[in-house]
Amino acid sequence: MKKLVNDPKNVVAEAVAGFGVAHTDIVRISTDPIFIVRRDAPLAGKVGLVSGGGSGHEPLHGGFVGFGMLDAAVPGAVFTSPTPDPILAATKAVDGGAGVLHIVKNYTGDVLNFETAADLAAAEGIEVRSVIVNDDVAVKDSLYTAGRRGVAGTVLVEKIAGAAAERGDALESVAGIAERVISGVRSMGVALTPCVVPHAGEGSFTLADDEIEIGIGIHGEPGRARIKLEPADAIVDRLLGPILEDIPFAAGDKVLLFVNGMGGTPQIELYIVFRRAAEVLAEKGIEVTRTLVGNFTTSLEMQGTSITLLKLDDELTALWDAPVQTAALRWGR
Amino acid sequence: MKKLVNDPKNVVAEAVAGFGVAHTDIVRISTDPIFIVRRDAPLAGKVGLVSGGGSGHEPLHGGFVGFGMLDAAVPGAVFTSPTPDPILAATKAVDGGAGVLHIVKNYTGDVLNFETAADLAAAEGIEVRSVIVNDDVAVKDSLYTAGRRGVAGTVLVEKIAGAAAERGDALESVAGIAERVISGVRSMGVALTPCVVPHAGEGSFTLADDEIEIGIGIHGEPGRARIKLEPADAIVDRLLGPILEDIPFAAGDKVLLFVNGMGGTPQIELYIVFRRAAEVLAEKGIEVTRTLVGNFTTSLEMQGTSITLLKLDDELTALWDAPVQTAALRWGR
Amino acid sequence: MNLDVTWAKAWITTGAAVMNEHRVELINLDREIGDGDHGENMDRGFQAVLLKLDDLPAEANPGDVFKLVATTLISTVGGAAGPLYGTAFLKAAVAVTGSAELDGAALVALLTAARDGIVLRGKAESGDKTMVDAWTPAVDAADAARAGGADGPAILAAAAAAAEAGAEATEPWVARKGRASYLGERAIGHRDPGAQSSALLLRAAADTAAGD
Amino acid sequence: MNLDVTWAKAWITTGAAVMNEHRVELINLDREIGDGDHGENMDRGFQAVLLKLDDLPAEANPGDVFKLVATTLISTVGGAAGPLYGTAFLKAAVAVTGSAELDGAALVALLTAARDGIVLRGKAESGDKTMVDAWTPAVDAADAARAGGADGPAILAAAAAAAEAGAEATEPWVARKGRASYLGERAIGHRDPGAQSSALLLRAAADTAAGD
Ligand SMILES: Nc1ncnc2c1ncn2[C@@H]1O[C@H](COP(=O)(O)OP(=O)(O)O)[C@@H](O)[C@H]1O
Ligand SMILES: Nc1ncnc2c1ncn2[C@@H]1O[C@H](COP(=O)(O)OP(=O)(O)O)[C@@H](O)[C@H]1O
Ligand SMILES: [Mg+2]
Ligand SMILES: [Mg+2]
Ligand SMILES: [Mg+2]
Ligand SMILES: [Mg+2]
Repeated sequence: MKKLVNDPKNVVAEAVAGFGVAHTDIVRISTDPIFIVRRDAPLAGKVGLVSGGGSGHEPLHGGFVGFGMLDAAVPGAVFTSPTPDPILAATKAVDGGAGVLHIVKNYTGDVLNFETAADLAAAEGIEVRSVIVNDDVAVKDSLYTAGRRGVAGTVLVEKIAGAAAERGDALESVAGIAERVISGVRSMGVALTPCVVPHAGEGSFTLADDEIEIGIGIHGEPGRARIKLEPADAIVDRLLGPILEDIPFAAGDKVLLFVNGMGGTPQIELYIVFRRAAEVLAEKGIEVTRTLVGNFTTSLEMQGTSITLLKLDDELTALWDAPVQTAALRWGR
Repeated sequence: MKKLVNDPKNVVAEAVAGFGVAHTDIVRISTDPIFIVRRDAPLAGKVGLVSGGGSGHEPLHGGFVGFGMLDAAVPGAVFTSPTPDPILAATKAVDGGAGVLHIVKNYTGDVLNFETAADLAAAEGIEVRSVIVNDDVAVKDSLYTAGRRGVAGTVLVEKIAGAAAERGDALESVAGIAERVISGVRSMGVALTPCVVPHAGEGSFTLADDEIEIGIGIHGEPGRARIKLEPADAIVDRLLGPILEDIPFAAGDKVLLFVNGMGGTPQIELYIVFRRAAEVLAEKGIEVTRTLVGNFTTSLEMQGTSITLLKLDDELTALWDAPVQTAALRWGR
Repeated sequence: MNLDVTWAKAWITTGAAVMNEHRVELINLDREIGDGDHGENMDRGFQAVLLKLDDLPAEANPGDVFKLVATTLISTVGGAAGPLYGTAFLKAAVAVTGSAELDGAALVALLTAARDGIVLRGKAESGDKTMVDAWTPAVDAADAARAGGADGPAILAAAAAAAEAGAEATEPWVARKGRASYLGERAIGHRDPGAQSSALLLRAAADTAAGD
Repeated sequence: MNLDVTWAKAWITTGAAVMNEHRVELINLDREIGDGDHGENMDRGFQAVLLKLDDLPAEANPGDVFKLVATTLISTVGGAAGPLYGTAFLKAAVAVTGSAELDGAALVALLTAARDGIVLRGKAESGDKTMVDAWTPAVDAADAARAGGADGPAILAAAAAAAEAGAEATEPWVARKGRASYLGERAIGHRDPGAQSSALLLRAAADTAAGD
């Protein structure tokens, strides 16, 4: 394992500390328990947005704390959901009296720990609503699974719900907007290489030189199928197919097309993927009206990509376009 | 070699096409010859800024085309300087009558090809000035080398000179600002893994599981020394030492601290590096007044980082803070 | 030994040592069908528990030990295992509140409460390839042993053996809960990490009870 | 064969085949002390030249061929090699402008002009571990052969042999120009890729001249 780390046990604490020093204009850091909070939190009368989860997906979630997006992010150990304590502390730190929305990715650990934190916060008189993001079409949502996973679509939920909170929406409304994004967003990913969790020191799985994993999540877990390497365009078609069928997306739809890097893929490859995805959507009469390309929901150094589609309407588009000022996503100010 | 590509020969053309579709609000694309140009170019009376070089360093340079930064970027084949034709075409496309500045990284190929293009542009009546970025302290600037290389510091030159052009400075002034940045910026990098050039299909060098290359450039070329893996803090100290000595940087200086990822390093590691770099600078009484962290000057999927320091004064700080709207760097609009 | 607070502390102390010893094994099981952190999570949690065990007042009961284990695991483990083990120990603590020494009935109540707590939080059924598949056979075996007149240590020995068999039995299954469920058929042939850590923990309970 | 336009085209056609054949070898040399693109660059450039060779008018001279090679390499190779080889062929073309057939003196003038063009653009001196270290020995050997009365093909054979020896001689050196200069002592033991491609190109010139 070759990593730019000191003691693997301190990876998250040191990275969060560095993040705090690098972005003093946007965030403050709590070191015990560890969480990242918007510099000017709590904002009286504004709904607070808290997300979090295991570390290793950066910039998710800390990179999205700031004006127009999250009020706090709670990073757990690498790929391990945070415990309720820091979630509770972050929830209190952002409560401006208008209640707090928890944005939770659909993993057993995240759901359970956020649930406990929400109960504890409620016991302290804070109104908490939770939404569960589950955009990954690689996993069937059925009785026979823990349900679809939350992956890169989470970024879109955080941005759009964050804009709704920033414009002054009440908790119910912000939660409703988040649910609308969740109902309209679908993703699927592929890995070319595994990632190495610092405390594990070994690849999360093993792939031969000519193999790729289709339908991977963001925790270095194996995917649904292992196939031989194919040209980028063929891989894109494999990812887009299940996404398009799922809601389904149809001709005439306006969408946000988001090509996400898993952390170790050169940008040049993400744009090759984007090119093909845009081409397929154009052929199908689906109109790409907004775009996002880059490493936004990663699995450490994994090479690979995921494609996310979100159905847009005028309101969601306006909320997407609204100003945002975070370490990883910024426009309009 | 596992990459999200189709035919390796089409990597740059397809990536640029994808980039164009993804960022129609900011850029236009020329496909023959290939270059990326600001959507609203040429701007009458504004100095045009053109940079370029081999591909594989994304978002450099295409990701920096837009308001307040570059007017055009000319990508060559992967790690291969572009030929004069597209440089000339891009130069013409951005000439608004106030002349054009070429920002060239100091490599024999880039220097020669931009030189030829500048001569040809001059022959067509366009006033061209060139600046050569050479911030890499890993290479000694002496009679016995091709001179220091241009690496991540290039981003800072492009941003600050771009802001000067956007505020309406004349060509001489924009070039002068660029030269001031160049004289005050120093960088040094380390690689944990090599990168794989698509047409080569093999790692650019071979490193054992416990080895790192200190003083690498951004073309997957070997560095000055190969050492055993060390904790992140020790590696940071190795990079910062030669940077601090070079100008030198001294107590009381105000600096921009830029921790750059080589493409395949998880963000969490970049912030661990940032934390230590900020700590060392604080100990030395050097004040970090601006920061930048992320993958901005990459070597494909290489894992590693580079540290860049730029001496700031009030004017350079104001130009750094000025609005910028590009695919990879954006604030203030 | 008597199944009093000394035993409860000995169980947890040995459990912590066992989690540390099997850290890599559990990481590897979880790498195969999960995300590779289970051993790290369990080790982190039990090391944190160890640091707090000595702070317990002298007059503490086994239930106080389990309560401390529960709150510490909840606040240090994270992931799925943290809330699940945390709830298990919380419910177990409630089931034996106030008892200074646990008899066979109390042990069965403890194990049942723990298992029910896991099911309450995680909603897994038997055969879903989770830690429930170690706990439920353990509860059943303990109950049967008690009905057969076994003493405390023997009840725990029966529970541990059943948990081990239960963990092993998960190997050929498809998973329906937790991360392994994402894998479909590909989970076949791999033992569930949480079932394995549960078996290890119950074996520590039996071993310490068997000592003197 | 006569060193006329047919030879010039044959040289370049063979040169293109040779660059294609040695593509990986040149990439590997460049991976060791550069950035691994030299073989790709040369192959791309010469393939582009091939596509244009047939467009030359029937009455073309060798100089016209070299002019076409120059402009095509300049606009397709990129990197350091593009401008350097481009200038070499441009100066070579000028040196033999108008001649339908090249005698020994013209050949020496051609090689000298090419080498001088490279030095003009790249400012490298002999011993800097660049393509100059293939070209300068080639020029010297050609001049000596011509002085010794050799005919065209023999002059080119002498030049090719000297270029090959020159390329090989770069191996033990530290580089002072180009990317290899960044490596300091670590460039020792590796042959300069540009010197090697130069030797291959001159060998193609000699081989085609020797044919009939
Ligand atoms: N719904 C559930 N009910 C019971 N046990 C579960 C459930 N989900 C997961 N588990 C258990 O948790 C174990 C994984 O724990 P761990 O790896 O620490 O957490 P995570 O899955 O969040 O990484 C699984 O092996 C399984 O035994
Ligand atoms: N200043 C120079 N003068 C002469 N030849 C040079 C000079 N710099 C580089 N070269 C030659 O160019 C070769 C490298 O070409 P190539 O790999 O195609 O370009 P790049 O170095 O830009 O990747 C070197 O092997 C060397 O022979
Ligand atoms: Mg986990
Ligand atoms: Mg090159
Ligand atoms: Mg796990
Ligand atoms: Mg090269």
